[in-house]
Amino acid sequence: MSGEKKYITDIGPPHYREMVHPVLMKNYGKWRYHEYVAPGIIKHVSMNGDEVYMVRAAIPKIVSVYFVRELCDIADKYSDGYVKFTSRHNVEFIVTDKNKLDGLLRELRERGWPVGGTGRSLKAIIHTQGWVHCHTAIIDAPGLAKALYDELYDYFVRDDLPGKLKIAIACCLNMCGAVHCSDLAFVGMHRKPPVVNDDIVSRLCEIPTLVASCPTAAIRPAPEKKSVIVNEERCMYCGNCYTVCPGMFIHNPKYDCLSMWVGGNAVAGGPPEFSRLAIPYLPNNPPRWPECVQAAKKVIDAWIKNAKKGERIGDWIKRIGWERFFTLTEIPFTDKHIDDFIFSLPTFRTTTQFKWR
Amino acid sequence: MSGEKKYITDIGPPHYREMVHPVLMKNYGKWRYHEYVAPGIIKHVSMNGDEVYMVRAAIPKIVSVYFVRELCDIADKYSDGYVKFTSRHNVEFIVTDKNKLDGLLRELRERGWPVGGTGRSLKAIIHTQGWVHCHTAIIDAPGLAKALYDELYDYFVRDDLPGKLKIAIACCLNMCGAVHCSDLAFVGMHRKPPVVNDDIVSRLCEIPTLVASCPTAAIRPAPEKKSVIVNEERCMYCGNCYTVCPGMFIHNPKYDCLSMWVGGNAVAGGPPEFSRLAIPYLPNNPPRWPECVQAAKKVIDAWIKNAKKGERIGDWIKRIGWERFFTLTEIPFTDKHIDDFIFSLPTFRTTTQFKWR
Amino acid sequence: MSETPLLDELEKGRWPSFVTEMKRMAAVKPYSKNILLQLERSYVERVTHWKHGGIVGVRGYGGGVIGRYSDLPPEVMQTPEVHTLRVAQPAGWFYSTKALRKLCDVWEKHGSGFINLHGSTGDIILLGAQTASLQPCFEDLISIGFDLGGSGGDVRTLSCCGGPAFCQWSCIDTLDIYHELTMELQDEIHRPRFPYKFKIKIAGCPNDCVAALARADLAIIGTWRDSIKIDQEAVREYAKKGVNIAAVAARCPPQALEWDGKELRVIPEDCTRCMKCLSALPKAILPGDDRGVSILLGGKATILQGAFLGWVIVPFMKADKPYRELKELTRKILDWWDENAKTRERVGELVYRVGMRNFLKAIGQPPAPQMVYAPRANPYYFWSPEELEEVK
Amino acid sequence: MSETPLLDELEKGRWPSFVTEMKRMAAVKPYSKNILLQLERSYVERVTHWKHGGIVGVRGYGGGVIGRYSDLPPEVMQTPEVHTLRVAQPAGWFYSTKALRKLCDVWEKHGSGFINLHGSTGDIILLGAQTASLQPCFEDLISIGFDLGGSGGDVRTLSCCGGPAFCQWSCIDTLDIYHELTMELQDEIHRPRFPYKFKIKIAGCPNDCVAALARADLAIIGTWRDSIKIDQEAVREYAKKGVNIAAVAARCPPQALEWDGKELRVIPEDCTRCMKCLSALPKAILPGDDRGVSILLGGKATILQGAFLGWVIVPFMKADKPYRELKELTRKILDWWDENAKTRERVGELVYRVGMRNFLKAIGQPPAPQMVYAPRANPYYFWSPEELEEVK
Ligand code: SRM
Ligand code: SRM
Ligand code: SRM
Ligand code: SRM
Ligand code: SF4
Ligand code: SF4
Ligand code: SF4
Ligand code: SF4
Ligand code: SF4
Ligand code: SF4
Ligand code: SF4
Ligand code: SF4
Repeated sequence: MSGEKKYITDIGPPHYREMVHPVLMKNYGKWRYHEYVAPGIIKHVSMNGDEVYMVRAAIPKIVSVYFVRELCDIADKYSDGYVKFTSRHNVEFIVTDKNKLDGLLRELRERGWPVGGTGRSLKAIIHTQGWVHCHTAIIDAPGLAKALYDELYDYFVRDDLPGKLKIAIACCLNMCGAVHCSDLAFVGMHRKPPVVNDDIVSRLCEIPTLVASCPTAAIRPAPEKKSVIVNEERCMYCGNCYTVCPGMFIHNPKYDCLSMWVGGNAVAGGPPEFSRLAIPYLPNNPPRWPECVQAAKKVIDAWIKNAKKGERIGDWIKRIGWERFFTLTEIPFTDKHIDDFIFSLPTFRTTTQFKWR
Repeated sequence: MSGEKKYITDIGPPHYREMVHPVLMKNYGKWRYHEYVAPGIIKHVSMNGDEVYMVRAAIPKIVSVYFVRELCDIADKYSDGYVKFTSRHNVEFIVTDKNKLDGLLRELRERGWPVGGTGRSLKAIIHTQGWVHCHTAIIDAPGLAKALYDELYDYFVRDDLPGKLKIAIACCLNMCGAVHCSDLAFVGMHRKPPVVNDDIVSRLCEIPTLVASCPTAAIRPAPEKKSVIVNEERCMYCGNCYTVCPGMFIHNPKYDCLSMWVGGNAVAGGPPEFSRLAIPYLPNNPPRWPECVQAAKKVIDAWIKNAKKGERIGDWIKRIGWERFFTLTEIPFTDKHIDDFIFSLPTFRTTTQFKWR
Repeated sequence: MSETPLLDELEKGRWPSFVTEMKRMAAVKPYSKNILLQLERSYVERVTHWKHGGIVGVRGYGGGVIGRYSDLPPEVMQTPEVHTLRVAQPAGWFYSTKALRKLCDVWEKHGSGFINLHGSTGDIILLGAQTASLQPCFEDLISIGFDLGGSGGDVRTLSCCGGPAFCQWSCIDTLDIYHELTMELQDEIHRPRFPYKFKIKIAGCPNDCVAALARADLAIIGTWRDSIKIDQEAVREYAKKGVNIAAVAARCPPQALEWDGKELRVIPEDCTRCMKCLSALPKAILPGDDRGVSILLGGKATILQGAFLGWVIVPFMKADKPYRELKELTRKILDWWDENAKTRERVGELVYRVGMRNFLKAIGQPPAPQMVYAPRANPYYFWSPEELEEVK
Repeated sequence: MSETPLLDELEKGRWPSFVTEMKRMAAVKPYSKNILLQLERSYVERVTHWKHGGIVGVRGYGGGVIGRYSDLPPEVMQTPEVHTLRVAQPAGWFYSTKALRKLCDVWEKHGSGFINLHGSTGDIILLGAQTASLQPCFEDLISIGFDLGGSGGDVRTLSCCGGPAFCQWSCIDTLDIYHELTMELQDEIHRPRFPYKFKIKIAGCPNDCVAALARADLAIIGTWRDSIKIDQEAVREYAKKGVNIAAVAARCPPQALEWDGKELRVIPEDCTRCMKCLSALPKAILPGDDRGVSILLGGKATILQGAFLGWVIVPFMKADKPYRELKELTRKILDWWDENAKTRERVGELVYRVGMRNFLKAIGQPPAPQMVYAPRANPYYFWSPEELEEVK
């Protein structure tokens, strides 16, 4: 044994046994049923009669350590020093003593933490880091999320929407998160091909990988300059080449924009559905992206007004048809809505059976 | 004007005005409704009260001029010298005098022409020319059609099946006819890559066209011999290269076979459906292909037994699921059933919601 | 002993046999008998004995004849030339027996006497003629009022349902459109100059009794834009006779029908013209009055990318005589395809390759949600330089 | 005047603001303030000011840290190194406040104090550390019981739903599977050697509360093979309270439920485990007893071929401790993908490219109709030389 401290790695995450509330551990795998008590509050009853209240509150996804300590203070007071975060990044307080519920709710209200997001409500928005941290970010997802939340606040703290409303935002086409399977989503988009910086490309990038990175084969090697050439007609601005190589500079604030997507979900009592293009262009307008917020509001309002109980946006559209969706929301249908990528064919309407509007 | 006879071309087909029965012409565009009188007999009633009976009879698709003259004799006697053929190649006699119906039916019965094919019945089989005339034919479609008809005869002359039953046969993967959208279909298949005859290829074939003809890019030019090389691992025996170039000899009686397809239709009150692979291999067994006939019978019997009224085979399968289809018909499910071509992805089951059997 | 023991097996059974038909001709024509015997040989060897055709045809045409030769040695097959003539059928396959008889006479004179009645595309296929007979046979056909159809890289013989001749649902004059378009395209049908085949089929209503949407590059299908017409008296009549009207309403896919026991009401803008209620209550329900066509593009069989079903490229177009709009559209599509397709690329495959946006721009049609089941799920769309300035 | 007038706008409104959180840290840490000011600048110029990261990390690991540098000149951004550490969360995101507080202390000491709680993959993202802080921060994390997650071409941090900790529907022990698989794959998570990322998510039942099928290369989803369990007494109880049981039965997609006013009967072999009736009547219906998992492969976002949803590769597998079968399958898939994929090719894309038949053979799973919505529609399938001899 030397005096050197052993370098420890690969310990993995803390074991859940230490992290799960003891009452949940006690009834582990023995739950009997749950009940929606009020927006944000779900009661879980176990086979041996234990009752637990999970109280769900929203947090701004990007927080400070001070915030986390506050959260711990609350948990120490009301949920025995244990919390759970959800897969959509809400926090849940695990209340075993019914009498503590009121105090908890009061405290959360005072601090301005919205309680809700259960049942048929707006769920926490899945979003990414945007200008706060990412080099490919076209928009600032946290900022747009905040603007949307302010507008849609009531839908989080109520649970009487036609169905769940799951929103996601990605700041670039990599689509970190759940954009491709959300009821409503925004994605930051480029609209101009990358500008090739031959110097950077030749110094820092592997040409074959770079060429292969382009989904439309728009990139050709240019061996004479150890760089590449972009066939601008084939480029659809996905930015994948930029992810692979910093020499393919693609940011262009003058033309960059957002797009809005609707109707996806990952499970809704039937096969999952992709989110599909609703609006190909919306201006990138910080700090509060009013055009995007209004576009979302318009679709959500149409859904609330026209959907049947239990229908998520995609279910509603499936029932009324996309023809009707575009009519009701007054969104113009353009050539951009018609797929022209690999799997376009199965999206083409191979029947005369459709609605006129 | 010279004494030369003028060479006349491009006159097009005879004008329909000369060909359509005068009573149909009189009521042209003024029909009010139709009624199924009996299998093979549909009554059409016009707005001004005229009534016409269309009597449908099957013919062997390949006939002699004598047969056509017989047909004309019948038409002269019972339908005023006019007939119609249907889009599935049946003949229809247009009877304007109700009293002639019995005579017509008797005569057809005596000659052995099946009357039926209307309503929820077996329809005429759409088939191709096979060994009677085609150079790419792997099987003889007319022969298999005859064998199937003999077995399924009753379903043509009755109209109490769950739904219409449309069968098609193609003697090669070109799939002339309606194989890709039929309730049940057979296709002749190769199972070995083509054998390249360099001499023929170099003399008769255009290499770039030949290379481009291969859907899986299995064909490479071999400039040294002005011919091509086949990557046998990539070849899936479609025979398209042989269609383009006789030097790509692909017939191989030892391995050639048939496949059976189910569930397609071109319109059935919903979007049309492709026929889908049921059995990847059935022996090419002339003159009566008993294995194919039995395979068809088994699926048809399962359908008749299990389908609800109004359900064509595809509707039935859609309701019960393909899992159940393979269980009920006892057809083994193999890796060949799983698509691996361009549009495979949308056929993959992206949900845990399926039946166990 | 029979010379055709295997084929003889196909004379057994209840269904009329094509073998019997072939034997009838074989009995009188040695040429036809040769074909029969070759067929028997294929049955024995389980392989075709035809090989690729050379270029044969009739003067002035490039299409309409399929050249075909036997691959058997001459001592076995004395008459190796067995070509077929594709003869364009009259609209809707209606015939006078007079015309049919003439056809038989011409064909008995010049060919095998076998007829494939009809081919899957629609032609009358005169099956089996020697090279020398083609031209005289053609001239005799012309003289009795028949002409050849298409083959090779041309517009193929069109086809259409019987439509207004017997069917109450026909929203357009299928026979007339067939005839007019066929006459308009005579040159394109007879003289192949296109990258590949191009098929046009016309159906009178959404039932699509020629399966146009699955088998035609251009499917022209009758439809209406207003409401189905319901004869309430006739509905009640059906109800009285025991027809379950509520069940008919329940089976309406978009749930556009309501039956209150007295009246069957439709929500016209929800109806997708599936024809189910019309089929169930033919005496009571008819198509609407504002009629025209939906046009679908791209239907075809397997080669190369798998079968395609046609898809909507024009949700609605009026289709009244002289069909100017229809003809113009057809020509625009043919021209664009001709200019842009690779060899043996069907128009549907071309559109799949270059995208609907380019196609729609070329033919001057506006994009519409009716063209797709759903909008795209990937973010990979294009902006033209002009658009960038417009949209900001 | 405020230095961040645009960001200030995002402190307005009812929802708690991340800007406020950032300001809290900026007020005490100049490093954090620099990040805030750069963000304001992005808001003004509408463009990101981060550039590609160089290779930074902690000793012995290749993943877990995302290197990030500002593209602003040093006079504007004095602290251009703003890396993130991805810290693997405990199973199901359950925490004791004790653990959380320790985490805060470590992070306050070494980094910006900003936390992305949590990242979309599941990690605790410690957002903003300078290169020199990475190693000490990591060692402190280890000392309080936390470890890094994945990044780069490795197995990414797994995630799972809370499952048996609170949910009556969990058919498997999601937390334990998460933990065991994570421990099994420590090397693969921490030392990137694969062609691209590989994500695993575990859900306790078909509701899939981690959206595994859409976002995981390997989705492990609890299910059962026998019948749902119906407590008839509880059903009648619901009925008495006015719940429309007939409507619940009517909404069963495969029509597997029948309600006669007294009993709710299920046709077990028709049930597709859609969870609708369980959701509607949570007190009355529970999953069956023969439990295990369905496994789906290939879920991922857009790059390159568009987003993929995972599809069934194993309809059912038992998933009891010690999860040997599950672990073996995972390794087989990883190995096969590693050997066959191109750079930056996700496993789903690889299977799409080479075909399910090759994949299934490699991992030793039999084909099943559960893997597809429908069999192939094209006739383009392959025969191996061995099969040709077998099948004849
Ligand atoms: C806490 C959480 C799991 C976790 O361990 O983190 C969870 C917990 C529950 N889910 Fe979930 N789901 C959670 C994310 C999800 C997700 C993933 C997501 O949203 O990104 C999905 C699938 C994605 C999707 O819907 O597109 C999901 C699909 C469901 C479903 C099926 C929903 C549907 O529309 O068909 C149910 C069943 C139901 O709601 O009746 C369900 C039901 C439930 C129940 C009722 C289960 C139970 O008995 O406890 C839990 C409370 C539901 C509620 O919030 O109203 N949970 N649930 C997640 C909470 C996220 C949040 O903060 O909002
Ligand atoms: C005569 C013919 C058109 C022609 O001009 O040649 C025709 C005529 C009629 N069709 Fe058809 N259809 C004809 C081929 C087709 C085809 C094409 C095919 O089979 O290749 C189709 C679409 C392909 C498919 O079904 O996959 C077709 C799809 C329909 C439908 C929709 C059927 C469905 O299953 O949804 C109807 C409506 C109905 O039957 O209620 C229909 C209904 C009718 C009606 C009732 C229309 C009427 O009022 O007269 C006609 C008699 C039907 C019957 O046979 O029971 N017809 N019908 C064709 C007869 C072919 C034959 O000999 O069997
Ligand atoms: C005669 C006929 C079969 C029949 O007995 O009914 C036929 C026969 C041939 N077809 Fe066909 N096709 C016939 C209707 C069809 C149809 C059905 C239709 O038109 O509605 C199709 C499917 C629809 C379509 O066009 O896709 C069809 C799809 C093909 C294809 C595949 C085309 C594709 O893009 O996938 C080929 C291959 C080719 O063109 O090289 C083909 C090629 C051929 C050739 C010319 C073989 C060749 O490669 O040279 C066959 C000549 C046979 C012979 O020597 O007698 N035939 N062929 C049909 C034409 C008769 C007529 O004019 O009425
Ligand atoms: C931090 C996070 C966003 C967030 O705020 O939640 C994130 C951030 C990044 N993602 Fe992601 N991804 C994050 C979850 C996801 C998810 C969601 C998931 O895992 O469930 C997806 C969709 C699912 C999937 O994996 O396909 C996702 C799909 C991508 C892709 C596209 C991958 C594809 O195959 O389509 C890329 C591009 C790439 O890898 O080059 C990407 C790349 C990136 C990079 C590394 C950008 C890059 O090219 O270097 C981002 C680093 C941002 C930064 O500097 O802070 N990220 N990324 C998430 C990870 C946090 C965590 O570990 O918990
Ligand atoms: S979506 Fe794009 S910009 Fe946003 S975090 Fe992911 S990779 Fe970065
Ligand atoms: S942005 Fe995308 S499409 Fe354009 S060149 Fe780069 S990788 Fe290709
Ligand atoms: S299916 Fe094939 S073999 Fe049969 S007629 Fe058509 S091209 Fe010839
Ligand atoms: S048979 Fe088909 S797959 Fe095989 S080489 Fe010829 S064209 Fe290619
Ligand atoms: S397509 Fe319509 S109009 Fe034509 S025959 Fe069929 S049902 Fe009648
Ligand atoms: S035609 Fe079809 S969609 Fe229209 S009302 Fe009748 S049943 Fe409904
Ligand atoms: S996935 Fe199923 S088991 Fe897990 S939390 Fe959701 S409902 Fe419960
Ligand atoms: S779980 Fe779904 S499929 Fe099964 S019985 Fe309940 S509602 Fe029907």
